[in-house]
Formats: sequence, C-alpha cells, structure tokens
Amino acid sequence: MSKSSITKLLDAKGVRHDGRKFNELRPVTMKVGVLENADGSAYIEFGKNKIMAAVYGPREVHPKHMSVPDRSVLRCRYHMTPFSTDTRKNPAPSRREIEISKVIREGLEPALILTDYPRTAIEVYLEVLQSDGGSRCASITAASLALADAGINMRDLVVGCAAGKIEGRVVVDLDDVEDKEGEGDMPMAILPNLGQVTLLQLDGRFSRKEFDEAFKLAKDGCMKVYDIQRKALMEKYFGAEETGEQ
Amino acid sequence: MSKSSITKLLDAKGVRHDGRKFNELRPVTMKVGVLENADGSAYIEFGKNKIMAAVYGPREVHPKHMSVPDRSVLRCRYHMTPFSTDTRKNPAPSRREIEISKVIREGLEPALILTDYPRTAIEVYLEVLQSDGGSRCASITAASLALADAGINMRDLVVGCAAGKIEGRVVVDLDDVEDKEGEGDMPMAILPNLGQVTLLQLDGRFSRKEFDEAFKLAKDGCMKVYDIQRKALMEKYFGAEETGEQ
Amino acid sequence: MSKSSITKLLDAKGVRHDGRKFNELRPVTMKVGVLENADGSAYIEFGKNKIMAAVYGPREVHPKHMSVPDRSVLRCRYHMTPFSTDTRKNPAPSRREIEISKVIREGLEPALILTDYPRTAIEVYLEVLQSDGGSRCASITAASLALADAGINMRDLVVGCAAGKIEGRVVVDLDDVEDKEGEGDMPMAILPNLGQVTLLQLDGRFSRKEFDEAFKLAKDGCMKVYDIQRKALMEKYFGAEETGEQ
Amino acid sequence: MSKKSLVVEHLKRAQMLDVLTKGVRLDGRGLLDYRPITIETGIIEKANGSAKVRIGNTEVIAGVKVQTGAPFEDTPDQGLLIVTAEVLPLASAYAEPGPPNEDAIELARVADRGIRESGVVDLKELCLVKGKNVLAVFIDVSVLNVDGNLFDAVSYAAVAALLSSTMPKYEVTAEGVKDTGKTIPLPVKLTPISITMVLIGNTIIVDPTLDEESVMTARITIASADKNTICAGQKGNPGGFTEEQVMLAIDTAISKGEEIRKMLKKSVGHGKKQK
Amino acid sequence: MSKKSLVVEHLKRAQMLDVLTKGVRLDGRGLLDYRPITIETGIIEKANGSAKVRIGNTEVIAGVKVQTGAPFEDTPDQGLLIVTAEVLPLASAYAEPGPPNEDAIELARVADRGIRESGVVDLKELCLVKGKNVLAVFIDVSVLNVDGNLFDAVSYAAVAALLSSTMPKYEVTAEGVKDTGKTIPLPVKLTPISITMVLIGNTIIVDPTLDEESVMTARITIASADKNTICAGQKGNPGGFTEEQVMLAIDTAISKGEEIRKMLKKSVGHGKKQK
Amino acid sequence: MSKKSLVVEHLKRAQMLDVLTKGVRLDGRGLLDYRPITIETGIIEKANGSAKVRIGNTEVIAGVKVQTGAPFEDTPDQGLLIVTAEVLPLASAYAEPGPPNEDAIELARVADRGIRESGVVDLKELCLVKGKNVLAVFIDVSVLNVDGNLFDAVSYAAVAALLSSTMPKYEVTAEGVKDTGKTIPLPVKLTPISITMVLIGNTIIVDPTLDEESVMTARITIASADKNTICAGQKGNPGGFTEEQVMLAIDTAISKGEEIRKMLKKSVGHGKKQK
Repeated sequence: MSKSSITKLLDAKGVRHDGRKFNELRPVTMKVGVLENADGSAYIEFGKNKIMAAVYGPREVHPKHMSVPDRSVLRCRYHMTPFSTDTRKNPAPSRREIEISKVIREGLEPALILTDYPRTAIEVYLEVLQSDGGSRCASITAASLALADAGINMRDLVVGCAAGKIEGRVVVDLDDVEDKEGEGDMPMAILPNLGQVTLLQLDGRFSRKEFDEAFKLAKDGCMKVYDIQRKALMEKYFGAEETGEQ
Repeated sequence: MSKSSITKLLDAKGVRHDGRKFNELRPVTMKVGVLENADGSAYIEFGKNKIMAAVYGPREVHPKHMSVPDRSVLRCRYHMTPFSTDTRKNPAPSRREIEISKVIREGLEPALILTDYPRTAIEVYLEVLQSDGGSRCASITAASLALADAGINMRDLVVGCAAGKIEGRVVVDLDDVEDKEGEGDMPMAILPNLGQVTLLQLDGRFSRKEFDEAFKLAKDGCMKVYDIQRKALMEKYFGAEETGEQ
Repeated sequence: MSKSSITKLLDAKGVRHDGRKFNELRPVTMKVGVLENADGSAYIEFGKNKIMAAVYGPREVHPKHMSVPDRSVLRCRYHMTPFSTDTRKNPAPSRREIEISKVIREGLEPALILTDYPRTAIEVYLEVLQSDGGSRCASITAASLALADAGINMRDLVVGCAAGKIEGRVVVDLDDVEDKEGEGDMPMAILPNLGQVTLLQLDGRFSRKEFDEAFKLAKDGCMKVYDIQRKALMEKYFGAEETGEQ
Repeated sequence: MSKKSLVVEHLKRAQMLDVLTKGVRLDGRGLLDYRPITIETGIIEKANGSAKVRIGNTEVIAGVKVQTGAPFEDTPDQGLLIVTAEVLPLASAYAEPGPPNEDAIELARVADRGIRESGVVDLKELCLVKGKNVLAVFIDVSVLNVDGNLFDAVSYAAVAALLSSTMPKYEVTAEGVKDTGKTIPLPVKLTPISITMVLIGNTIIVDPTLDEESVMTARITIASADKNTICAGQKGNPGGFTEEQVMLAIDTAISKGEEIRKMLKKSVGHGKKQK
Repeated sequence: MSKKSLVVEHLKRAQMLDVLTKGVRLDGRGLLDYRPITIETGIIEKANGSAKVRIGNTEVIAGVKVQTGAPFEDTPDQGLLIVTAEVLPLASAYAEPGPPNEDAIELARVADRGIRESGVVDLKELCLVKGKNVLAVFIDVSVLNVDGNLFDAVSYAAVAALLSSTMPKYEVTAEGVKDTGKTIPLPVKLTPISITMVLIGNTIIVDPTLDEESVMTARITIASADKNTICAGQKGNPGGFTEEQVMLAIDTAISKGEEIRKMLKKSVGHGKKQK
Repeated sequence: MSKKSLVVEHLKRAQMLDVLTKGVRLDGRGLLDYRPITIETGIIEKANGSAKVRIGNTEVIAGVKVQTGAPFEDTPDQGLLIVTAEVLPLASAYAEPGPPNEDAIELARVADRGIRESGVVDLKELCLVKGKNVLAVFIDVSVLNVDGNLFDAVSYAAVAALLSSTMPKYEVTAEGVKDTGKTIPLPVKLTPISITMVLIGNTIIVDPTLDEESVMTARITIASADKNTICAGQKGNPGGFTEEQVMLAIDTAISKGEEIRKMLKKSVGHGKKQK
C-alpha cells in the first residue's frame, strides 16, 4: 500500500478512476452449476475477478485419522492460476494463498451445519482464473453458492464485499488499482440473515470514524451482492431467466 | 533440438560423425547379475551410456494400502547420477526423469505376468552412471534383464532402440551429439517375440515416409540388441563364454 | 577453518583473544525447569551460546508404526533461530543441523534407560537462541539436564566440552573466532561417572601428541562443566541458592 | 486416475467391448469421431493470450504470459518457452492438491514437446539482446473438468492461446531494453494438432472419454505439424500396440489432425475478431 | 492446536461460561484485563535488536537482523521488511517440527501486516542506491511457550525488537556501498499495538489463555497505531461476531492499546538504558 | 538401516561375540583386517575424475565435476568443494528413494570434513578472479551395494576420484575467463585415509560388514592425513567408548591408514597409466 499515488484515484467530483461513485460496486455476475464433476459449483465475475468454485463432499476423509466423529471436516483451498495476475504467479501455493484459504474456510463454517455429516469431509476449491482487488470476497461468495449447489445444509448464505480508503475518502469495493495506490482495505464477509460478521481483515490506516463508514459501506455492499447471489441460485433451481456469464 | 548444426553429422558418403553407417548401432555390452543385494540386476554399456539396473521383489508393499489384491504393483525409478552428464546434474529427480520412469514402467509392464504375485510390489531401479543419447532405450533393455535375473515370470523380454533424423537422413540409434544437433528422435521399445510396441516417443519432425523408415530402423535395431540381450542371459545361466563389461 | 589468521589468537604470554588461559572455560550458567509446557527443560549460557532445551515424553509415538515394543524411541532436534548467527540463518533445517541432531541423540542415548518406557517416544528439542563456538557441546549438556528434569531414568548425566588448536597450541573450549581462525576443533561429550565417550568429532589437523593433549583438555573441561550442571540440578530440586541466568 | 478401475465395473467393460465390435461407442460416436469441441480465446484480459477448450465434458483453460528474462547459457540467442499443466483439484473427485504427480508431469511434457520441440514458436525472434535479454513465454494450462483425453484438450488450449497471443514490442537502445507500449503477435509458425487414440480390446478409437480410458490397455498421442509432418509422439499406459496399429494411429493422426487444425484456426480467427 | 478440544473438557467449558457471566474469569481477571506482561530487550547480542515478551505463561522471543540486499522490482526505492513467526516444537506438546502450518503462517502474516502495511518502518530510509542496494530488515519471532494469545505476544516482541534495534550506517561512494562501522537507530515511526479478543458464549474477553481459546467461538485481533488510528485487523476461527461486538472490539482495541503502548515504550526505553 | 535388528537374529549375535573373543571373525578375518579392497579410476569419461571402490561386497562409485562459479562472500579467494553421498535405492533392500535421510547426510558430511576441512585440495588454487570467478569441485558419491563400512568406501572413492581428476586450464584475460582447452591435474595436496572401527561387546574391529554393524554398539571413524596427523573424526551410533578404546582407535587409524594409503596411491597411479 504505497503512498506514492501515480494514478488519480478520485476526481474533483468524487468520481473514481473507473467512473464509479464511492458506494458503487463493480459489475457482478454469478452462475451456479458450471462444472460437470463437482458435487456443487459456481462461477463469479466481480470486476475483473474471474473465479471458479467447486465443492466435493460430504465424502470419506483422507487420511482417515483426520475424520471427526460428530461432524464433517471443512477444507478449503484458494488458489490462483499462474496467468491470473499481472506478473506470472508461481503455481506453488504462496503464504498469502494459505492464509486466505484459512480465513475463507473460517468465514464459511458458521453458515454450515457440519454436524449433519459426521465422519466426512467437505472440500471447497477456489480457483482464481483472473484476479482483481477483492478476490477473497468474491471467492467466499462463490464458495457459498457452490456449497448450496452441492446440497449442503446451511443456516445462511455467506457473502463478501470490501471497503477501503483512497485519497482520504472511504469507498466500497476497491479494484486492483485502488488497492495498490490507496490507503487501506477492509475485506469483509457476513451471513446476511443471521447478521454475523464471519470474515474481517484490515490493513492500512483508518480513523475510528472512517472505520464506521467503511463497515457500513462494506455491509451495504454485501447486501447488494446477496441480491445477485440469490438470483443466481434461483436461476439454477427455478429456471428463472438466464443472466450473467455463459 | 536446435537447427544450428555446428558439427557435421554426416559426411559426403553418408558416414556419421563417429564413423557409423546409417543402420549401425553403437557398441553394446551387457552383463547379468552384477549387484550382490538386489534380487536381480544387470549392467549395460550402450555407446557411452553406462547403466545399472536392479530389481527388488516381489516383496511387501509399503505403504500397505497401495497393494492390489489381484496382482503385483510395478514401480520404476530412472535416475541419473550427478556426474553422468556433461554439466553436473542436480541429484533431485527432474521432471524429465519422472516422465522417463513412467514410460519405462509402462513399457515393461506388458512383458510381466504381474497376476502371479498378488499383493506384492516389484521395484525396478535404474541408475544412469554415464548418459549418452538413447539412455531410456538402454535402460529398458537392462531393466528387462534384471527382471529376468530376479526370476519374475515374463511373457517376453523387452528391448529398446531409437531411430532419429540427422541432416535430413533417417538413421538408427542417435548418440548425444546427434540427438542435440539432429532434427528428430524416436525412442522405441518392443516385445521381440510378441511383436508389441510398448514404448514409443517422438520429437522433432518426420514426414510420413520418414516415420516408416525410422520405425523399420528402430525395429531392426531392437532385434540386434535382443541378440546381445539373450546372450547375456545365457552367459549368466548357462555359463557360456564371458563377454562384455567386467 | 581458514589458514589466513586475521585475529591474533594467542599473545606472547599465551593469553587468548578474550583473556582466557589455554585450559580455561568461558563463563557458564545453567538453569533447570524454565519452560512451562515441557515435561522437562533447561537453559544454558556458555560463552555467547544461549540455548533452550526441552523434553516431551515419554509419550505416545506418532506415527504409531514407529514405536518399538521393548523400549522408548529417542528423538532429537537441534535447531538455530534465524537471529542466532552473525548472518541471518534460513529457518529451514540445514544439513549441519540434521547431522548435529543425530550425534547429540546418539551421545545422549547411552545415558538413558530407554527399556523402562516401552512403546513410547522421548523427544528432545534444542533451540539455539544465540550461537557461539561449541554449541553442540553446550546443547548436549542442556539436553541432559532437561531429561533429568523430565524425570527420565538415567544411568548418568551427559556433559560436553570441546578442545581445539589455535596457532599451533592445543586449548580448551573454542569460541566462534577461535573456531573460524584456528586449525582444529574436537567437540566431545562424556558420561562423567561411567567414563564413556559418547560424542566425539574432529576436524582440522592434530598430531598424535596434540590429540592426546586435546583429549585431556576436553575431558577436564567436561568435568568442570559437570560441576556446574550438578549444581543447577540441585538448585532446582533442593532449593540451593540461586545462581546463573534468571 | 489410479482409481479408475473402481469407477467402471466389469459389466460396463463387457458392454463397451460389445458395442465397439459393432463400430460404435456407448455415446453413439463412430470409432474415429471426436466429441463436440469448442474453443474460445481472449477470455483472460490480463494474459497475453488465453483459450478455453471443451471436448465433450473435458474442459481446460490456458493462459500465456510473456515476460523478459535471461536466456539459457547454451542457447544465448533464443527466447524461452515453458509449458506447464495442472489438473486442478476442482476438476475431478480424484484430483488432489499438491505438487504435480507423474501423470500431470507427463501431460505437461508431452504438450511441451508438441509445441517447443516442433518449432511452433520461432525462439530466435524472442531474443532481444544476445546472451542477455530474451522474452520468456509461459503457457500454463489448468484442467477444470476431467472427462478423458486431457492430452488433446491441453494441447489445443495451449496452441489456441499461443495463436491468439500478442507480446509487447521492445526497443533495444544504448541504455537497455525498453517497452514501446505497442504489441505485436507472437511469432507462431505452425499449428501442431495432437490426436489421441486408445486401444480397447483390439479396436483403436480416438478421443476417449474417462469411462473409455478406464478400460483401455494402451494410449498413443501423435501430433502433426501439417498434413505430411509428424512432430510429437507418446505411447502411454501399460499395454502395447502392434506395428499395424501404430501405422493406423499415424495415418489417423494426420487425417484427423487436418480436420481439427482447420476448426481450431477458424475458432481463433473468430475469437480475434470478437476481441 | 487442532487438538485443543481434547484439552479442555465440557465441564470446564460450562464452568468457564458460568464465571464469565459474572464478569470474571477462572484466573480471577476481569473481562478486559491482560495477564502480567514483561518485556526485555537487548538479550541477543548478535542481533541488531531483540526482545523477549511474556504474557502470563506465553513466552516469545524476537530478533532483528539487518542486511544489505536488492530491492523488489516494483519498489526500487524501498528497503525490505520480512516478518516470520514460528511456534517452536519446545513450546507445546502439540507443536511439531516442520515447515510452518497455516496457523503459523497466519500468525506471521498478521504480525507482518501490523508492522509493514501500517508504515511502522519508513522503508524509503532503507534505500541505499535506488534499484540496486537496499537494507533488508528481518524480524524473526520464535514462540518458546504456548499459553494463548500468541498474536499479541508475537506482535509486542516484534515491535519491541524493532524499537530497540540499530542498523549499520552506510556510505554510498563512487565505488559502491561501504559500511562506516557506525550504527544508527532503525527509522521506526510508530508503535502499533495489537489487541486480541475472543468470544466465549456472548462475552468478549481480551488476552485469552490456552484454556479460554479452547472454548472460544471466534477471535478478533485489532492493532492501533495511536489512540485514533486502527492499522490492522484479523478475524479468526470458525465463528462470527455481531456488528455490536465488532464495534466493542474496535473501542477496546483503541483503549487497551493506549495502555499497553505506554508500557511497551517504557520497557524498551528501560532496556536501552540498561544496555 | 533402522531395520537391521530384523536382519541379524539374536543367535547370530551370540555366535559373533563368541567368535570375536577368540580374535577372529565369522568370515575368518582378524580383528584389524580389512576385506579385499579394489579401486578402479577413470571409469566415467564425462567426469573430470571418477573411481569405483569395492570393500568386500560394499561397492561405491564417485565422480568429480569441475565447473566455474562464484565464490562464497566470506572466502572470495577460494574455490568451492562440495561432497555429496547417496545410498542408491538399488544398493539395498532397505534403501529408499527420496531426499537424503540423516544417515546419508552424516555419510556425506563426514566425507566432506575428511576432504575439505583437512585441506586436501588447495582451494586458493581454484580461484580465477578474486571475488568473482572460482572453480567449484563437486564430488558426488553413489553407493551401489551396501555391505557395511560405507564411511570408508565413500571416503576412498572420493579421494581416489580426486587424485585421478584433471581440471580445465583457464586463462584470465581482460575480457574475462577463458577455457584454454588444456587440462591440468587438480591441486590435491594430501591423501587422507578414513578407518572405521566398531565396538561389539568389548572388542574393537575394523571394516565391519553389515551383519557386524547390526550388532555393534558404537562406531568411530578416524581419518589420517599422513602417519602422524589425524584430520577427521566422527563417533556414531548410540553407544560409547572408554578412553582406552578411543586411544586404540586412534593408533589403529594411523597404522592401518598408512597401509591403505599406499594401496590407494598405487591403484590410482595404475589407473592413470591405463587411461
């Protein structure tokens, strides 16, 4: 998060570099049930993010001694393809990917009724085909769709959206440029109906007041994403009109 | 396979850089039963290739869950010592070594009656002490001798020989220089009595007609190697006169 | 062990660069029972060496198939923190650390009655917080204290001390500078009451006579360290007056 | 993939052989017919080139990245071309995260040979300053869904991504290498097409599904550079072919190769116009 | 740590909840009280800075090493700052030797964010020759004994080690970079303080012990740079917080942060004088 | 090797001890006798030097490669010498493929100390341009068949390979380092000889077989540089030696060392003439 701002992130009227207002999301499309082999799957485009989510399970645990008698073990892997980033990414999992896998898994778990599937594993695979700012938020949203598609019993969906700070102003949903040149980022995920915050990270610097603004913007952003998420599910299961990515 | 030919690979009379004719093999010697501990072993020199083959098994499978109820599991490792190559080779297995281990294993398997040894493993280790062009062909030939020496039930021996293309001419059994400076290489292994091709790889460029020539040369080369292979086995088991490497 | 001696290691009167005589140890302090979670622990300062030792066990063996029916399996890990050395050390275990772990384990084992704990593991962890010459000797001394603190049945304590050669003179207990600029080093560990040498390594060059001198100096050094070691144990268990590191 | 024997039971195998002897396959295809193939290019904007290929339910995505780098010591005047392939864990119930296993390594190396060794890209045109600066072309292929014939899917995706790639135009000045900000096409000279055939009983079929692969005894992949040139070959699986079967495989690879080459070129051309 | 469910039995959990509803904890602390904290600096002479921190029975040690190196390509005018954290196998019956697992990686990355991203060290002052020579600051933290709240202990140790660090003074001459033999303090601009809170039942407590962590449902760590600035945050564990709980956590992080910041600065100042 | 207890049964152990007390061994050797040793050099033409050594049924092969490289920062005027040792999976039913385990690491490091630390090769003669170009000498030893006493076999093979090695002659010109195409011998100054002894019961024997190693309690390897100089030592295995036993081991190492040194030098000289 460098301070040397090459790009002008906000113009005089408060319009962002890509034309958005401070509380406006990038274009979002989602599609459920996109992979043949997976038990559940979803695809999301969130700005330039293009992310595939797949769920396998509930199924046998390997190795066996990792199984738990009273519930399912949730596993999650967030991974980026080598061509997903500006500079080619080494295919081996980075420390960043390992941490994000963990926070996504912990952000999904409160939504799942894992005790319904004792001695099994539920595995969530997220593959970022193209990355942009906010890929972990888009990933958790897609993961929760894929879990629903796999028929896993859930208490709520999970939906993610970030807020951040550019040129001293708090705005919703940073893209890559804003993330790099801006002064702070706060990715968040919530259970929209249960009112729980299940993923929250923050870097950069926020005053107490800015934090409140950021929290509100991220929450409102989540609710907008939730609308799109619900529609994507209904399209799959109730054959509503087709939208989004083919 | 660079196109910039520094060496003159063929002279005006069609003689190769080491004096061979287009259909002539490099000198080959083989010896069976060269290692004390192995259940079967063989040593081959094929041009400058110097390769040691050893077989352990049939024996218990580790880890146990890898065992198969109705046959033996065949394993194979092709590996080069660090001093075997022009530039020192890193001792860790390269992707090339892993691929060659696989094609050799798959090239040997049709010759073996693995169902005679249920729930066991048969392990083939190939160590290239000095490498030259055609090391995978020489390796599979030595491996099949070591398997015979270990007393494994076999349908046939396996014998390997390559053909290739240098300065537009199809020739048998490329050495290192010809492999590097030439235009194509086609390693092959066959079951000489059953008439099966069990290893075949090709790179470079061959016209349809050149492929036919290459196939014929490689097959004839295999049959010549097979003669030497049989003699090596007989020397071990019927005490025929001693030849080859000491 | 470079021959280019930058530092003057011995002055005209035979005094070493840090003021010690040829048979004088660096300052040593030890403390037993310094870590809350470990079953036994000890801390040693030996010159600039600062080393923490902890013992876990006897406890279940993981993985189970590594357990032995008639005795405990002894394990040992010697490891240096990245900040313990002059140039930052990569945190991954080096080949040097793996070898030292082995010789320390083999140096400790004769002192332990492992047959008293069948089917268990006893694990010794040594963490070098700051390293100086002689860290393996200081480590084995601390390890044996931690084993005693864990209540493991022992035939004897183990105590380590090196001798070496600087500017043609045999001296006891080399520090880092002497180790680097000197001509030879011989780390040793003994069971002081049973009169057994259980760790012995040597590099550099020693004449037959120099070896005898070095052996004697190292043995005498060990006995001095043993005095301090016994006191540290008594302080812990019989509440004698407090000494050494806090 | 080692578990495939569990997937298809003996009955299925018998049924499959039975149908094959009649010259048709369980899904109704003829022995030498491919499943429907779709190729989309230009789908990853951040890559220099990209392609998504479907053959039936097998689905792969390839991305090309072009970066500057140093040449290998023994080829100071040539750029680099690196092909990787990964079966993503989301692609199959049997794929696992972790370093590539021998199947994935073979997949990548066969694709690499079909592209690099056959001279598809003129590596000399990727040299900026001899012995110092060259362009490195990375072709990374990820398998998204496994249903047989990964070799061909990976190969088509790699080739289509390459054909649709651009690279930055560099200027070599006294001070060094400078990106001009302009892009030019990659110097792609050939369109190698891989054709994979497998042996079930005594019958050779092309483009096997996962079910068919689970009962095959041997596999052979042959790539052609044009209608008279073979440029890569790889026999796989623990079985063998007769000489006659090898020759049939070569002929088939050449004739089917021509068909698919036309289709692929058309798709890429189409993709380019859309962009 | 995955085995913590084995450590604390259900009875303990019930007892703990019971006590918490009365506003006190099993060890007698109030909900927002820390255990005793001790901070020693300057204990590793070979390091450029070092600190040992105890929070109750949790004990960690941090060392700072400053070395010359090359900058990253995209930040040619900035030095490097690398934070690692390791739970040593001697620290707990459940820690294992080997490469860092996801818990250790999260621990290091949160410490790293709290330090690097918040601008604690002015990385531009670590640049010697733009694009060529910079200083690399390594902060390696080792956990010696585990009893809960590793996040805060690692963070305090890292910050205290940094605050007590010096670095070599370099001269840039025509011939290159030269160590003058003198040392100067590291350019540390801020004292970020991390406060970790966990949710047990519906109660938020700070500075959890290992027993308390074994029954928590969610964790949140918030770092403040000063009394009005939040500079890092991380929610952990498979549970969630309500909006009200998040706001309480923020307020607590700021107020407790001020307390601990003063204490830490005092300890480091004290350590410096002793040296 | 951890499975050796399975190999030799208790009866064998009793029998072995019984025989040893009479001063002879199961294979008829005296306590301080080696098995027959054969040393061949010059067997790997692509290497700068090579040797195959047999001690009884123990068989190892060593190759030397000399390449140009950069010196270590703290020894800018010295070349590099790297020794590795690997027990190949074909060498024993108990050897396994994979990264070297602690036994293989000890084997390589002891060989390395016996060669590098004792000053066998004058590393300063391997320096081409101080701080920039040096020669790196790699000595890689592979064990082909395991029957005890790997330490000595590896050491003799490494030393014999070194003694029979040549290296390219380089010219340092204004433009850089240039290979003249000529070769010169490696600057080998000493012929260190390692002698390995083990304790069975209270008896010390040299050159143990695998069976003897399976009942030993302790091992000691001592290398001598000449008849009055010890240059490496390593005690191994979970057992101890008395002071008297250590002194006996030193004396034995020196006297046996002289014998084997002569034999080895003769073999290498012989190998050179043959070449």
